[in-house]
Amino acid sequence: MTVIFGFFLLTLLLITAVAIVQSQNLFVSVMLSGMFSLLLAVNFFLLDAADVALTEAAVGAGISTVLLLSALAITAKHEKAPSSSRVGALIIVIIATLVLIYATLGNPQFADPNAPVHQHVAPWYLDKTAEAIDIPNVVTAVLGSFRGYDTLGEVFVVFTAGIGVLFLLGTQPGPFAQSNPFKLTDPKGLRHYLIPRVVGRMLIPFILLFGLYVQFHGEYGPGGGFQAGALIAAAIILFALLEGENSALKVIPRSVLIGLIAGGALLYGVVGLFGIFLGSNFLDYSVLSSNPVKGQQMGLLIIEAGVGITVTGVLLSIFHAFAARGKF
Amino acid sequence: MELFLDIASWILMSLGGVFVFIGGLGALRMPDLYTRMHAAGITDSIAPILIIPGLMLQAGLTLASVKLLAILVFLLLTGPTASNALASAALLAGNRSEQVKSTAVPESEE
Amino acid sequence: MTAFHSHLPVLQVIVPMLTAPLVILLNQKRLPWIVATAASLCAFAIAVTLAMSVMAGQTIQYSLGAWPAPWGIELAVDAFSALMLLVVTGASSVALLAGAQSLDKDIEHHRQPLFYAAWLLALSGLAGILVTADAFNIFVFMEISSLASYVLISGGPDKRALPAVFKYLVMGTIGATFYLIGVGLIYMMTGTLNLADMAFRIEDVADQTPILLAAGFITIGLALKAAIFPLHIWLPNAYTYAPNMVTVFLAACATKVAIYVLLRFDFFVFQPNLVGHDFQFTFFLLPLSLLAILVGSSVAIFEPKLKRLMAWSSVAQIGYITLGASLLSVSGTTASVLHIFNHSLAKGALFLVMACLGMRIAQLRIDNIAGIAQKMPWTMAAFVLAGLSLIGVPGTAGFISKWYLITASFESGAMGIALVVIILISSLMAVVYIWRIVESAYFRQPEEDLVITEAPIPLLLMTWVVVLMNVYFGFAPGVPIELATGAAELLHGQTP
Amino acid sequence: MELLGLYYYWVFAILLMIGLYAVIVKLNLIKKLIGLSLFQAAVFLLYITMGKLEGGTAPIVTDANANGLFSNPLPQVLILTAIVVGISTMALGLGIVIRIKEEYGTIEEDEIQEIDK
Repeated sequence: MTVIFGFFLLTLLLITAVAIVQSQNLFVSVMLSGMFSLLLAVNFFLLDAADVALTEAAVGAGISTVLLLSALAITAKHEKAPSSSRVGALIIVIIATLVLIYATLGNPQFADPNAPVHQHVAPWYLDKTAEAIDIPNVVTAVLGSFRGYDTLGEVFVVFTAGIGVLFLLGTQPGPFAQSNPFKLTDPKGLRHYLIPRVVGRMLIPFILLFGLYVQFHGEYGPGGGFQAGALIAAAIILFALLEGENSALKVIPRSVLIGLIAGGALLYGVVGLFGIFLGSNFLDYSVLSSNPVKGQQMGLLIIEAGVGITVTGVLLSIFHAFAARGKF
Repeated sequence: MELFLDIASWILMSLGGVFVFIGGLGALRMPDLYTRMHAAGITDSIAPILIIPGLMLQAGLTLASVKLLAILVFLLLTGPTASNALASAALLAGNRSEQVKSTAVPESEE
Repeated sequence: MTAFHSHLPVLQVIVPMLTAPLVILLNQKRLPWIVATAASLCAFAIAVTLAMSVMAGQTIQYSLGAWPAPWGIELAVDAFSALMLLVVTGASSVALLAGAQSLDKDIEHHRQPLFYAAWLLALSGLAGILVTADAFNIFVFMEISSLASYVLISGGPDKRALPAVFKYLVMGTIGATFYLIGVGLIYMMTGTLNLADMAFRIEDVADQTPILLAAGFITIGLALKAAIFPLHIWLPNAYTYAPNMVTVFLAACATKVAIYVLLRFDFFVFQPNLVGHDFQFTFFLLPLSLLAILVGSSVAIFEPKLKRLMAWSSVAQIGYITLGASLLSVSGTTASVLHIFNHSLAKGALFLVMACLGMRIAQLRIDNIAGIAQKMPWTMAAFVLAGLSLIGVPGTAGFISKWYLITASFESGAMGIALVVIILISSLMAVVYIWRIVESAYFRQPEEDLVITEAPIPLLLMTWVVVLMNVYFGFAPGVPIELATGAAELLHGQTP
Repeated sequence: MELLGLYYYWVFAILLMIGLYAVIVKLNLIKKLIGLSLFQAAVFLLYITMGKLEGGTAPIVTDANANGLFSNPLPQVLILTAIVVGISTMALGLGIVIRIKEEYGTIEEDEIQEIDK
């Protein structure tokens, strides 16, 4: 049953990918790539990667679709028809695909318990999590503690993207805002569209609640700071679409957003520095409390909060920066 | 009792599947945007009403059932809203149906 | 070793990194620059301390989160990374110290906090790549440094910076993703991400095809990032249209860090373990390096725009670096590592001169600087000295690495003579393109009366500091040679 | 099951090349970015596929399944990071595209080159 399901989903994935590349209408491409992400998320779920599936759904189908659509609203709706045929590139790509497929024949068998992947470091993580951190979700343990330095880097990648977009676009309306027929956010919001507005407002608190659940339940089930940040940002973006961007900025002004971006990243870093001050290594949370296991759990909780805060701030800033470019 | 629940849930889920199929067929074969949305609406509304209770019968009285119920409520709220938003957006963008050319189009909802 | 001392490898990365969020909160006029410069100087001091410890014979290791190595992430500083850290932090500090006025000119005041934050992130990303001993961690920090450098380049005053940076973004992302695929394939076959552990476990892998594939992916990916010919096409425009100071910083170190990762993977992980890996060097890297040297130099000869000319010359110089590595000998690799250091000095100085000129002239073209030596004598004198170092005239740093390269070529047998001839020809080409600028600046009459003055003092001062370093390391090359030899022996698996 | 495993790797290869094709051939800058995200998605699939274990479940160890088999958590952690890197690159890329549109009035690569001549 799983086999049939797997084949079916993978084939759908391929068909969607071809359709995304083929379509000349950029809106269609963007909507299809949202679908692609959802299909990919289902595939990840079949492969036992619940956390990754949640993230891919929140990021691929949610955030990246919103970002692409807001960019389309400012730039162009259609792709220009290709001027020349690209048979050469196609042939090269097909040959490269065949070479890749040939080379993957040497890969270890799928899901084989004796594959090297399952032998060396992975079992250690599974054992050590129960012993040293004592939380059910091993992914969170590896992400936050065993490889917490990577995650610190990840937070700073998001941070860089945030300040990059702010640096590029600032907060001013761009020159194309005037003539632009597609308004991303009406200054007055959707005040005159009764049904979406009522239902949307009803949903916002629940999305926020779910975001907080994902944030603080990350140690027990799939979830964590990044997914939660994406969800909370989605709720506020929804508010901005319904009530107008200015109302959203009244709730969380730009200065606060900058503070969120910097504060979350600093929070993570400072927790790491505490490891040094308390006589151990950077990012060692064990020393945060007299009981090392409690210390680890405390550290994870705080750094996940830091991740969530930064991600919320960055995603909202990017949204506002894009929206301000197309305003009026 | 066990058997009865199983049969009931399978009937519900199969019926739901049939509606999903009909909805998909309609979305492909109908002539214009509004009729297609009408067909797609079937997969949004009647299909989850059938499929999710079917799944709940399988899950029994557990936390999973509560979650399924929450999903059902969520789908029933958002599906029609999305259809409404889509239709009014299409209307405002000037997409008129072939059949309803004569119908007066509201100036704007503002 | 004191307790504080042992934390230096991680402080090297997190000092600039954690200063970045602080910088975006500052909006007084000069404060972002002051804080960023202080953080960069602090990083430079740490790099010097680390280099001194390494030269005293220590290998410095650090386990993050106190988790032991193959499970947690490990940092390791050896001779190679210590040398590169000096280059990266030094370039950043010099550019920041010199660049306050130049950056004020290019970047509006309200955008400066964001700009300096991005600068610090680029610095910490590059430093992070250099200190880490974990393959995936390299990817994360590579992305931090790349994203930050896209931001820096996009600050350029010319609108053409935007398409240039977009091309860089697309090619850089493809490169990083290729690298990620390679790491994934190796992880699949060995089950580890730690570089040393990887090198140790690859030997036991039964089927080598995925590893070969991984070697291909990693090499192509990093070659894209390092702008190794023919994957260099993003480089000339990105360097040309970036703000002048950003070019100083990135030209001195960004591509070199990618070369560092490439050398580390090729020599440390693949070379001892993969059958037939030598072919990759002899049949791909060597001819490509020669082509890079010749094509880069020839394009530079005919290029009218000054910064673009310098960028093409960088393509050629990257060719020298890979040429040394492709000789597959300790002396070749020493020459290669040494040239990374010396070329950073020479090219850093040249781009600093470009920044000096950029303060006074809007369009940096060869025709526009006619007769400028009368008005900006110090600037042009610095240019001449730095140019001599780039060409490789005895008494400058450039000579030392060319000398090592030629010696290494002679060692490699009959083919060596041909290599030496090509090196000499390309040095002559360098003479030509440096001469074109000198000729225009010194011997041509200005078209109209130039009402310009010498460049601002801090900028000129730092330019001369770097120029004098070129001369100093030409006469007293002890430290870089020691570190470079140490690095080469390390890469070839010989314990020094 | 074995065939399915091979199929996963094939889909990885094909997706990778579809993405690369879009990046190389398409002139529209937004389309290039979409291609880039397909390209990265292929890598996500590669990592997650290799972490799957026969009969395993998601690596969440509760009392109920304490002695069960779990899929490898490490590739999942790596891909979580990679997804975040992907969206960050996409956001920055879109920011640049918007600026290009404002400066050049187009987001087609050939037209931009024409203007720059």
